[in-house]
Amino acid sequence: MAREEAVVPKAEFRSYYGRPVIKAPIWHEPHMPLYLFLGGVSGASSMLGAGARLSGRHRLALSAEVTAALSAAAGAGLLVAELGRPERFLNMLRVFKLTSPMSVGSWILAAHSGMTGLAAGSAVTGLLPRLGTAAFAGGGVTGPLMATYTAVLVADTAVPAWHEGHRELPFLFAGSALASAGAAVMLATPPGEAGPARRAALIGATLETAAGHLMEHRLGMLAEPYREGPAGRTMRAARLLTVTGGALAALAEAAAVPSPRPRRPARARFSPLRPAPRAARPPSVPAVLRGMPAVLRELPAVLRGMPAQAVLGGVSALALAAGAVCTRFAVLRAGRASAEDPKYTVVPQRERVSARESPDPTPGPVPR
Amino acid sequence: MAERMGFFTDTSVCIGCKACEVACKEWNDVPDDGFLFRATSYDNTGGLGADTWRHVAFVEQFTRQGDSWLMASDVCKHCTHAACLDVCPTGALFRTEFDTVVVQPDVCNGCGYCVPACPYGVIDRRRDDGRAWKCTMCYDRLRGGLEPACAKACPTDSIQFGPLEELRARAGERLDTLHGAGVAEARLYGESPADGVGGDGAFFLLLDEPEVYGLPPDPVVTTRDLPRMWAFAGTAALSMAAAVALSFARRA
Amino acid sequence: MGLGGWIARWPVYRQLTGADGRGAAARSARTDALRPRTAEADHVARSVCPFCAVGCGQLVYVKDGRVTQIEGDPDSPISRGRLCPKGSASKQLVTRPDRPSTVLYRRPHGTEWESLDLDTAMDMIADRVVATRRETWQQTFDGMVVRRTLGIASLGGATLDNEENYLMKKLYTAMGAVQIENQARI
Amino acid sequence: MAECHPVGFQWVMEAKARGAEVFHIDPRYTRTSAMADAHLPIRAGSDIVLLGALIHHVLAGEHDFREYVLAYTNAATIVSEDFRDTEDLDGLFSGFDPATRTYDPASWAYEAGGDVSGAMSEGEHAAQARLHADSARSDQYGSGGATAHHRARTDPTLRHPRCVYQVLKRHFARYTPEMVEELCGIPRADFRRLAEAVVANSGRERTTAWVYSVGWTQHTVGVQYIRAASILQLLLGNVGRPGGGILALRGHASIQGSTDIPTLFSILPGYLPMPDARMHGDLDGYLAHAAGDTGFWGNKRAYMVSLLKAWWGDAATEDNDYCFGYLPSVTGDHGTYATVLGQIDGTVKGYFVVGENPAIGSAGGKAQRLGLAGLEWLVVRDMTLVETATFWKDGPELETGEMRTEDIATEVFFLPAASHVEKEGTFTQTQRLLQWREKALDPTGDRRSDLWFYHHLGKRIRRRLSEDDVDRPLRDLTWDYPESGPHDDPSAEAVLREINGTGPDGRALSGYTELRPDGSTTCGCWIYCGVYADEVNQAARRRPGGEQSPVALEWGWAWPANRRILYNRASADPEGRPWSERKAYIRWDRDQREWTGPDVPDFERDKPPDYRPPEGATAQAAIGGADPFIMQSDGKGWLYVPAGLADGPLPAHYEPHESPVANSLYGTRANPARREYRRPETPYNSARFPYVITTYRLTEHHTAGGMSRTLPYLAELQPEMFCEVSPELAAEVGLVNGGWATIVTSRSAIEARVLVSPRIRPLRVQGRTIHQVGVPYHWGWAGGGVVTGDAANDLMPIVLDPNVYIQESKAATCDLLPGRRPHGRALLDLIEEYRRG
Repeated sequence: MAREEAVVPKAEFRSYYGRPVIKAPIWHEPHMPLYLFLGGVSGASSMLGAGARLSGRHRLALSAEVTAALSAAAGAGLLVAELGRPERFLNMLRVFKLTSPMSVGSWILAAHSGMTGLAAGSAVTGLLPRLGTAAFAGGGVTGPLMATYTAVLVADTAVPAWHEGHRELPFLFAGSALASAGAAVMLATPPGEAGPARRAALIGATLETAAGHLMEHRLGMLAEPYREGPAGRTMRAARLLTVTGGALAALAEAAAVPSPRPRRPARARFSPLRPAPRAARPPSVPAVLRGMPAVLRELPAVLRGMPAQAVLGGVSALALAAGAVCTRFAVLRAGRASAEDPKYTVVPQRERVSARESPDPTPGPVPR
Repeated sequence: MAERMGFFTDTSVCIGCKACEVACKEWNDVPDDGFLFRATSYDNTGGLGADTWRHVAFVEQFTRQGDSWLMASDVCKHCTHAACLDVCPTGALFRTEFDTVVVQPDVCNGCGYCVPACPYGVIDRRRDDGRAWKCTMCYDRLRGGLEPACAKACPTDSIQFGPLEELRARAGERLDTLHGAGVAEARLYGESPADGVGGDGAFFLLLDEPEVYGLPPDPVVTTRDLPRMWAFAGTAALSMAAAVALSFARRA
Repeated sequence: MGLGGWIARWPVYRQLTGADGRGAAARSARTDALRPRTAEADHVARSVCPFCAVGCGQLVYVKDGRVTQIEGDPDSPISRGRLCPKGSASKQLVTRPDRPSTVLYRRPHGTEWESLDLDTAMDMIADRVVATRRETWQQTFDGMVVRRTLGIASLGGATLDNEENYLMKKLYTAMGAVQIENQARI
Repeated sequence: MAECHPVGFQWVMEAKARGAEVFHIDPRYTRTSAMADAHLPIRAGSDIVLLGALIHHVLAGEHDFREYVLAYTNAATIVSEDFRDTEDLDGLFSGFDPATRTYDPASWAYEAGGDVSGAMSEGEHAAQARLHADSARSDQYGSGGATAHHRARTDPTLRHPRCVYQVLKRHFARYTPEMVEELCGIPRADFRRLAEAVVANSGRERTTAWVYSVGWTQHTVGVQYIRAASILQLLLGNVGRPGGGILALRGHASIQGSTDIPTLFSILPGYLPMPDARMHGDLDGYLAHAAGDTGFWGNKRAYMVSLLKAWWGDAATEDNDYCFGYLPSVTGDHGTYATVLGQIDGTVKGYFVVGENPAIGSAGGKAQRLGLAGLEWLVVRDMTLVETATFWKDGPELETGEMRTEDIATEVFFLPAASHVEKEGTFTQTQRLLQWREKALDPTGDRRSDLWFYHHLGKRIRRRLSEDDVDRPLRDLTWDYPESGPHDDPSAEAVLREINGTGPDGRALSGYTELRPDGSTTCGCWIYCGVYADEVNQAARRRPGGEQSPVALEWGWAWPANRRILYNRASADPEGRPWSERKAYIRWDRDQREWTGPDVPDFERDKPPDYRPPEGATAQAAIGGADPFIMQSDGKGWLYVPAGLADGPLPAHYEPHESPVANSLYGTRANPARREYRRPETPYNSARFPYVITTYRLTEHHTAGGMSRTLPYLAELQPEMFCEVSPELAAEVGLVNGGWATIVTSRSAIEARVLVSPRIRPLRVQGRTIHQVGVPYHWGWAGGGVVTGDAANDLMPIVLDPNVYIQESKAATCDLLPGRRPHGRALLDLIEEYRRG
């Protein structure tokens, strides 16, 4: 990172008493970043649920669906709480506007939370199975939209660090959503059945990290808000947690005994009253450790005797989830920082004007 | 739709009296914006916001080249391509028959999306009220055939109201006059339909670079890039689907 | 409004029937009904700004016994409808909720205000004028007839009407008070 | 002007758009400067040096408009050989008495011409002048009488060494560009640009206007500032012509009206003097001294008798001198500052404060509050609870321990006032235009108009009268105004009609020329006669500006006689032809044999240009057809004032009473005739105070803030008391932009936020740097304001111009300290330390 900073020229610009040109997002912490997080969790979870359902992993599907439904509901709650006039939340469905990611998102959220709710409800209670199935499928479709529209939501603003990050932010959010949903489902699912969740988490963590790096690399001066101040600290924490979580997920996955291919029941029916078949007993921690690099052999003795997957998976999941939460906080804070310093608004725009108006590289237009 | 109406704010004749700020508040019942001594020349309201819909900037420039005290009354630009309007999820913001952009306070639910969307930092959410507010170009007055309160009050006609095309012509003439008088630094801001917001319904004649007045030098409506954003998001969504599929793929 | 009406006003429905979601479809009923409140005034008084001496014309709009708007009078050849920030704040000057509306009285050595009936206050003031005038009456000064009191003085602002100044000067002079001054001296 | 009269400033912008060159001369770079072609920062209190240098420039280069000067001014008149100028006496004029610090103007007189029959003896002369000066009424003295008679000796060649033109030349010879640089801090090049512009824009084809406000009047030489401008404008032919003049921008809605119909101790309505027991006696004695016999003042008996008839109606008869004896008499200074000292001393018992806030708005705030605490009773009428009403509860002297609420014996009545929309009546604005306000609605609660208050107070007082002689003026007073409405409001139109006056038939008069000295007419204010002509409220006329000529004669009504430009006869040459077509205004129509033009001619409509007054003529008949200044006894514009001023016939630069600068021009430092009050409550600064302080207003506020600090929409725009200092001064004292400063004088110390700005430029004066501190005076400690702050007037001294008794608020000295001021006892200690130092 230090290397990249060096290539950013020191910004010289004029401003009005150093006041921001644009308004910083007014969205609050923790409401907004948690909503972004939960939306991601819910979206990706419903995809995992759909995948699990399609692949006959009922236990996994149950966890995923319940996670999706709960996080959608919690997210919607946070969204309503964030409104200046919460009693008017239904006005979100007053119009449908493709130009408004929030309008689109509201409709997605409405559909998504409805479907995940139905699906989870049906799954839990066993009622209305057909509707539940349809809702499952629907949730699988709305899920990815749910997880990525929020990137457009933030990018479709005048906030420099967001708007200019509009290429990578969807991937950052998608990765983060996968990682966190995988993590959540991992936590809610017996390790033996959580394989896809772990893998999803791993891929997500990788995507999140890669997208974040790419974005910062491309943004040039506008990467500063992601690197400096509270946003920078949060972003670094997010990285660390995600990388750690991803690594642990990889470990857990490495330690996993392939679960027997679940048999698809004649009629897909899923109920907690009839638990999914238990997976084969996983290997013990010492067994895993034997194949691990030396450093990991130093794991505390308390872990001995516990199922390695459970411990690794649990820690990994927590790290990934925390990482995803941090990512969203970091993004919000970076956006705010970039809005509050007029440099990030003025300098890129001034460069644009200069490039357009004259080949002369010095900033500032020639007065007419 | 009626003719497009607009503001032409000629800051070269602004005397910084702030009548526009007060007249606006009196007509629109805008609350006070706090009582803070900012020590920024004679500007103590800081900038446009939910409780300040006209704002007069004061810039003291005392250099060897000469002395000047720039004053400029800022206002919502009523963009041709208005980000606030584009992103509003409730339809609280709408485009009027005068081609102005107005918030309907009976609809706004205070989602706050318009706030960071505006490339000029105009619209803001009122803290205790929870809704977003900004200049309406006195929509109610316009519907009654009256001119907006600020333009009516302006003692030196720095704020001119009228059909946008007329104002653009007038502004061009004024610019020529000033250039002819040797005021080389005079320039129009926001008058060009070719700019990043498709031209402003409220445009300005400035005597220095826009950022000196707190205005963005090259504003672009964020939704101009929205199709691309959706495309990226779609790709990301597909990637997600692929990733999930991959996760469920049987291990080799 | 019935369900049908509700749906008909639902912007999404109107969008489906072709209206612009960023324009006509999004309008609320309140928006459709908007008019300038000056159009609803019961009457309009032609007035003059009370601040500086430029003498800008003001139009005062009154509805249901309340001032609803004060703005410049475009007919005025002096101001051409324009007002400065102070003139533009005239409505607040007149209508601000904390503007005092009752008589207050502080008795000698008192530590707090007390309320007092206007009529009583007027009588008390008249009593004091009469008593002080008698008490401090100067028929002569240094042997010259002066017929005056130096015990009562007055200081007036310069937002007093000519008619008010006239009654003041007339009454004070008749009672023999000479230390009658106003802002013009300051 | 852009600062304090923004809407009026639109016409400056219009003029600018048509090519007018605008200069702004002010210690600070203000919003006006921002629009001006040039800003000339000037040291506060040095304007006569600048104006004198302009006069010098005009005279030395013979740039004067000679035909105008010869025909319309007293340039050719020869001054008495007894006169000694400041040139001769090192800053004093002849006639100064150091014991009384007053002038005997006898030696300033014109050289006696053929007829001096009406002349006073010299002793009489001096005594009269002193008495006038002693009651802020020097103007009354000599505006008629022999010394300024229209038949004084003249030399039309202007070569006589004692003709006014030559006297001026000598007097202003030392007012050089170098002196401007030395005393005003204005570089010579800047001065030259101004001087050349003024000259180039004067003459037949062009005119220059000077616009001033209290920046010129609130000085110990304030009247002479205006005099200096008058001399310049008369020399350049810029008086009585469109685009010319010396325009006072008055600061309050009807401050012009409050001098026309004065609540002022020295005058009666229409600028008639208050009777002075020391010289007036009866009506004849009064009229003998009240004003000149020639010119329109020659009708003074008609004006005065009509006033007395308006006030005492049928009781006023020829036999009883029209009740002249009912009028109380003055015997000297009864001005507002003397009144306050009387309150402190216990002679003043009762005080009405009506829409005013002296505790904040008058100089020497502490003296004001001590005065209030010395009263028996106080009536405050206002729209807000001003500090003057609450001083006993929250005044700063409570915190310092100088007062205790329990000790203050003042009985206080606070009566809420109606606003301008809750009553009807007229304001007289800055160009003498009366505009009638319609009542929009009745006031609620106990709020009442001041008209209501005085009408009903008068009724109540009249019910409490005895039968003795003392009460006779009140018993006989005409006080029967019709009442109406829920509050029994008196009819303001009836009052206005009384002001206008009625004729023998009881009908409203059409103009002051109809007034009679025989008691057959009534008129409450002769200059307002005609405002109710034809029984129509002329002030209520509202023909839209767009539907009439720019002069807009049918919008409101201007005194006198609805004339919009005073002395507009001067817009034509002596023969009655416009000086130029470009500047044509009023002209003599030979065919119709009358004066005509877009305005009401300020001249008898049918008096031909070639009219020569017969011997012994009085009043207007004594004014020739080519003498435009019809209120003057000789019809001339006075470059030199042989009588009528308390501090000299010509303006001379004197330093402000408190100044860090010596007078480079004369050995006499400050105005020798200035009015001081040496009192412990308001001491004067020693030399310990190095900086110049000047007070002023901001666009966003109004006077002492009662009408603006109370309004959130205005208060937020300038929310805190601040001082403006240059970056250099800030560095010298250690002030930080946005921080706090304590401003100290020997009167008090106040704190203010600091606004560091290059708009306040340090000046090079007498070879050293002089710093100025700018202080707006809108704040006070309470006053129902949503914002509060220390009061600038607490710092200012009580020292007055000797002609009009206006205090010097525009230039004093102070010291500056970084940080906030001490409170309580420590504040007094700080001030005490400075006083000792």
